[in-house]
Amino acid sequence: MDFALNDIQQMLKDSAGKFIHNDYDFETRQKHSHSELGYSEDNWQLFAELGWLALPFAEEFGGLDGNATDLMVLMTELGKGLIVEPYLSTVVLAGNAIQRGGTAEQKEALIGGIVGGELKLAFAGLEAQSATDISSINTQASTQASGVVLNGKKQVVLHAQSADKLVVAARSHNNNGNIALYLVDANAEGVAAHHYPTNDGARASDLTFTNVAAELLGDSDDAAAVIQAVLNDAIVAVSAEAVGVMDKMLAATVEYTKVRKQFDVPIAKFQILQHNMVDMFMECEQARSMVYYAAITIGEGNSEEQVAEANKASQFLKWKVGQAARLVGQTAVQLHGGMGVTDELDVGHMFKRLTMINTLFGSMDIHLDNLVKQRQAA
Amino acid sequence: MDFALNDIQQMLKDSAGKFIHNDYDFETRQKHSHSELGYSEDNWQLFAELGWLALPFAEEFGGLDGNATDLMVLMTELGKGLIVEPYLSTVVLAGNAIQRGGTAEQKEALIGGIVGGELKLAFAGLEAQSATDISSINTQASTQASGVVLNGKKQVVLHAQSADKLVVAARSHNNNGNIALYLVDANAEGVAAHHYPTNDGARASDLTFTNVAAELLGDSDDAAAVIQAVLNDAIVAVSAEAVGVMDKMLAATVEYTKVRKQFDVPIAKFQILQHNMVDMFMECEQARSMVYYAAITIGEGNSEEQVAEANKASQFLKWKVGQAARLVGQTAVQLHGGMGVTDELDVGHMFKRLTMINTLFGSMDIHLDNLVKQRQAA
Amino acid sequence: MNINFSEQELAFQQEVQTFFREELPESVQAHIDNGLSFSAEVTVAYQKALYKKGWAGINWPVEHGGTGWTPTQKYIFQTESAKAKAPRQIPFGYSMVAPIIYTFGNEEQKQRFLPDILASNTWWCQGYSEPNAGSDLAGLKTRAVRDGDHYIVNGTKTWTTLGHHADWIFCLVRTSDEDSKQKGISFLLIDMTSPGVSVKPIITLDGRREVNEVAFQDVKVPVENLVGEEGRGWTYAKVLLTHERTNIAGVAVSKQRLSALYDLLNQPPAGCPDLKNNSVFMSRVVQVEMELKALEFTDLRVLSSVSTGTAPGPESSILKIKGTEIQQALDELYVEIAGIYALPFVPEQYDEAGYEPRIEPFFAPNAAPHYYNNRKVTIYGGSNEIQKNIIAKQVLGL
Amino acid sequence: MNINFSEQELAFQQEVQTFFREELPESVQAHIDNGLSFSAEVTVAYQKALYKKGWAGINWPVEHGGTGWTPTQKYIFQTESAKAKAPRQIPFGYSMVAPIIYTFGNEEQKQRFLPDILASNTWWCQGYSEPNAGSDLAGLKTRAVRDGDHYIVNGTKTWTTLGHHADWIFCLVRTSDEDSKQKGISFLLIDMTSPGVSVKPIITLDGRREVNEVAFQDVKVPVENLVGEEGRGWTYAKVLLTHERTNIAGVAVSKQRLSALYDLLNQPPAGCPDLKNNSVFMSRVVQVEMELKALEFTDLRVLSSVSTGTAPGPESSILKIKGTEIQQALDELYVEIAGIYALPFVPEQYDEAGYEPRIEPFFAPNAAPHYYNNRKVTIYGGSNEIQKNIIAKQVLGL
Repeated sequence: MDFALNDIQQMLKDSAGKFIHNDYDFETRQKHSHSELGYSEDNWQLFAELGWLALPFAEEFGGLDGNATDLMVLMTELGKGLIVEPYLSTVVLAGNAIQRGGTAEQKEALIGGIVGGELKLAFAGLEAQSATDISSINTQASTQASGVVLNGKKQVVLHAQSADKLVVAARSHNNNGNIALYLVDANAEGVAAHHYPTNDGARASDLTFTNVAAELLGDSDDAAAVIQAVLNDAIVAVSAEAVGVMDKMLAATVEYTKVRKQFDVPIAKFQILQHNMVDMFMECEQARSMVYYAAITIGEGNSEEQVAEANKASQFLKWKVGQAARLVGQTAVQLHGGMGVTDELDVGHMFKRLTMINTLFGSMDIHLDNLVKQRQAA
Repeated sequence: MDFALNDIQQMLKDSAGKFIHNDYDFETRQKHSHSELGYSEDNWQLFAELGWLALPFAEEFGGLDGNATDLMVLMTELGKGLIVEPYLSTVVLAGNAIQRGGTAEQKEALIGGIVGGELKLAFAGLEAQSATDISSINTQASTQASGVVLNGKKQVVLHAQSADKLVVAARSHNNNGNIALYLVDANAEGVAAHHYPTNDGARASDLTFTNVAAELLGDSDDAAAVIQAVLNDAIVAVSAEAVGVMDKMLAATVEYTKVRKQFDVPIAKFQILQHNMVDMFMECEQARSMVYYAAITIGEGNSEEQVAEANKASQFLKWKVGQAARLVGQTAVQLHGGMGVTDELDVGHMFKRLTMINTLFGSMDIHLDNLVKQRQAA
Repeated sequence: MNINFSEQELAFQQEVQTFFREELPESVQAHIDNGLSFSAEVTVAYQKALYKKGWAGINWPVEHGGTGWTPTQKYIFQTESAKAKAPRQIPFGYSMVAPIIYTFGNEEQKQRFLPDILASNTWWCQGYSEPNAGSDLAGLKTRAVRDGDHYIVNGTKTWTTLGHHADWIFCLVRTSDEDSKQKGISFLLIDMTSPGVSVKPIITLDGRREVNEVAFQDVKVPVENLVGEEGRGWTYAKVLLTHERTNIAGVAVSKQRLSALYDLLNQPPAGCPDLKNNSVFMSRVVQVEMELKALEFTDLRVLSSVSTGTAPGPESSILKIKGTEIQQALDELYVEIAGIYALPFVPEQYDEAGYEPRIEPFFAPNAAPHYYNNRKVTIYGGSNEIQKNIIAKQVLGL
Repeated sequence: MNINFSEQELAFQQEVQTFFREELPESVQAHIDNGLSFSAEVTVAYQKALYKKGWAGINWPVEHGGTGWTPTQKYIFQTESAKAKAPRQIPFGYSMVAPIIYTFGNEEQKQRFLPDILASNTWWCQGYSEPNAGSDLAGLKTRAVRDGDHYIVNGTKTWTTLGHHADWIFCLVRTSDEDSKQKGISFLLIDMTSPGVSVKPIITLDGRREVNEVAFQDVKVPVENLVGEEGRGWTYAKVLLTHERTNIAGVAVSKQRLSALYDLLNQPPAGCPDLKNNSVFMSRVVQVEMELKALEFTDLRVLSSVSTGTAPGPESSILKIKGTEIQQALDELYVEIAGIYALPFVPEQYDEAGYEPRIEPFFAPNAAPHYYNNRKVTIYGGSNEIQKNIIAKQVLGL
């Protein structure tokens, strides 16, 4: 039993921590966020150089063979900078789906480009109504003379604007009702996109597919297990990110309350605010513990029991982080007073990001309700 | 729109307040609670003289024609004394059931005795597994040569030990599955009882009926509406009582924290405890408001819409009071420190009573779940 | 004890309903359903309609053109207004500066300012908060120095809601450093077009401009714009705070929002997650419903005691805290029901009628911005922590 | 990062399981299932079995007969102990006075007291709290005045858990009024059979006698019973508090109670309401399950840092607060699941084997008393409010 970081993890933590501290202050982040692209291409190339884009991929394709705990370490540090680069969509979601579900040829063709920073992807997995229900997919694949094509709509696809290719979940072209994954060129004919900024400073798009040429990802048209595994990884990633955001918010709040004076004393001297910050601290630590639990658990294996435990762990995690993030975010804003709701201070943007993380991959209420129903059916 | 007390209500409030203040201090209450009978027969006769036993009954049978708001006023005052007299079981439950469901002859025969303090009753309505589900009754009535008899078990029947007669809910002797109410002599042949004290200083009993002679209450064997109306009144009564208990607990906690010193200052000076007490105060007031809402609403009429609104109001009330009582009770104990968990201080006994009120007539979780299911079915 | 409306009150309710049906254009009523913000023009038009009907001065004394309504009438009006999805009266003129002018101002000031406020000819904003003051309002530093028949005002006010639309600002300014910090404060009315007044937007988390920073550089203000006596401004402002204020709990609006939430649950727009069958979510909704019902009766208890001439009891002190908690709980529910459609950030959709391409479901992209911005309600007007300090001291005697 | 047990740890787990299977009589294991309390006799017999196995001194150094276990071994032992439904080691001798004696006591004291504690030959209780001290422990007033080769002790201790079974009491007493109030405190061991010692029961809300008031009237205590130096008792007691304490979060026991709760939900005893289909209740259960899982990992993080030689991080400070909150949340769930069978008050049923007529379901009438009495866990050992003050100061630097 050992919770210490191994050498690679320590290196990831140090390099990411240094990057955020030196090159990613809040003003820089806002500048990238408001740019045409919505992030910094220079940073993306730096991510490639630092090996971050290689993290979850197999060594044979140029990856680092990293697991969920490695991802956790990196994401917590990146969270402290509120990064807007498309790491989640390209590496954790779409890239991961290729790693887990693609054929050897597909991996050979694509992963090198991801690792090298040349290829960016977006993952059009669940649809807006799906929440966490993988079976709720309406996009349909079918076979035409030209080959397989997709028809349907995907909403709020993260970073589709900068993606070269899309990984799309759709009902199989074999008309068996299976949910399969397909590769699509982002600028293929028949792809109509409505791009927009998101509340948390990133980009997303609504996509409409009209007879878009598509290639099946992998050999099987049953991708349910792959999608679930990708979602579990993504939940660990955004949760670890959320813990980084919360750490930063707590530190910012402690600092602010020590400096801000009311009635001639620093407001940090008021016992009620002290206990508020202790509550924030406790939630940060409990959330961090749950990230540890999930990150360790979802890498354990592929037996039915292990998969069930992994799914449970990601549900536990999403709930706990949602709940902690709500308390930490709301309290931090409250303790910053009016400044907390302005656009100019970083705290408000951390609050936005935490709130949006809760809406991704199923909100805390959705996961808790799923857990309740599972217990009731047991 | 007027929330002021009318003359009768003001009189009830004054007389009950005076009684509790002068004749029902905590030591006296404990003495009555630990006596053979479990309460004071002298007090019971005083209740009769003061007219409290006549409150909900029709004038033609010697009653005062009081409504739920009158009952509310009385119960809040009695709550401040943590009274152990069988008012709830005799007047609000069983007596009320006779008033609402009995024939003119039955009312004539029984209500005078209740009002005069000679007749005490217990209400064996729901069974342990019923929670709030009136249809979950297993006790069975049947017709034998001797007449109608009852067979079955009733658990935790409040104050059955001192009751002369029981009002019992059972499946109809007409074998139509209806839930009917029956009158039974408490000491009739075939009644086996296991009496015990309760956590909140009162008495209750498990009763087993073996071919016990019974008389149908009223003309109809469908008593569901009567039982529901009785339960709604009872919920208002115990909720109003709980508000009285909470008022007393808040006052006791404010007093205690002003006197109790730690680190050389009264603990009432610690901001965190001040805000705790403010939270107690707010919950008291919100609970009181909900009692007003329910008390006014359940007396409004018998149309389908009015009955539905009355049932909703009693569910809202039971939830709100349960939730307020938990916060107020737990906080009061916490702020009293070790003294709060001793048998010698009144605060612990108020906490016990509040906790037990939550278990009566369906806990807050049960009512909230019922409301959720109703909303989902709507 | 009686919750029912009297015959007269029922007739009044009818009259209010008729007013909203006849005087509030459908296009205005549709704003909320279509997720649009009320522009300043729409708001002013509504206020002028109220004025025409004689209902602009809800809390004003009859002698100044007020309605003279009973508390129950006010309650009825607020309820119907929320149901009709009407704009709100901007409070700074009607409810904040006017009562101070008609209570503490001189005759000339009353005649000069009140009619234009009532008729919605002038737009007012509030100059109390300062960048470093926060909840410690009395620590304000904006200074007014007497110079002949003028004051010269220097300093900065902040969180000035809708100040960019305002013709006038009412300010607390420091006119003396002697005595306690409260005693050196005066109440001054300042024309926003005066030279030296500048208004700088503060963008809030919803990406919009609602609040501003207002700076005064050597602004000349005629002494006749001083309300009451010099050095008594703090007292006037405090009296206003304890003044009767209807709808501080926001019950009527919260009821309307809860009702609309149930509509969304019962007929979820395409793209929203199915939360009606989510018992965890539904139990949160029902809990808000119950807290709101309790708060409604707390509010009614206060109204009732006011209408029977009794002073409001201690229950009135919880209205702001519980009311804002419920408003924020509703905000959270809306974010949740928007699902991933809470992510898009398109404030233009709510500020520009006909904005395309519009994101559907209409309400969803506004859910999070509204949630973010509405964190303010537990901060401003005396933060909820300050409110609890006040209850601890004044109600519980701690 | 690795959560799995090593080969040796797995072998140790086997050994612990075997121990409980072979050495813990079935009649003892059945106590919890049958709702019986553990009597003093049963507890002592269990402690003697641990002693025979060499496992009595879980945290003790090997030189004094301790196990020398790693933190992971301690974790395994606690987990298996909870699963086996074993009694708990009474902590006052093993975990509280013994560490002070072997750290600060002299050789004679070690030889005189430690073997009897380890072998469970003596029962100890704690004399820290006083009627008017509460969380302000250092304000204690029990006085020990030197008189030749004795101290004469006068004063009163309270909340003395299981003091009525105790042979010895370890006390903080005031030996001087000079200096700060902390510096005048000494650590004294007192034979409970000394003339002048009297023990008065305090009945708690569960109707039972667990705690006591212990009064000292001119009690003669030999000076050789002073541990360490006069005036340094407060320091010794504080060191103990920051000592490594296994299982302060109570995770193992809470896990066992949660598991038993799920059993009750899955197969509800006759007379219990059906709460498995109650989503509101179930969501509370699942939330406790999740908080407990997070706390287990917080606990493991602390154990892991201790076992790798790192000082426990700030996460250790939350163990007591979160652990007790979870314990109390479980208490509430048990009361709820008991339904109206939470009402009967029959403590005899839990203290006397074979008590009739017994109320079924067995657990129900103990649910509320346990809930009541267990409110103490957020009060004692430094109330949770005090714990938060400490975190604010020491961890957050506020």
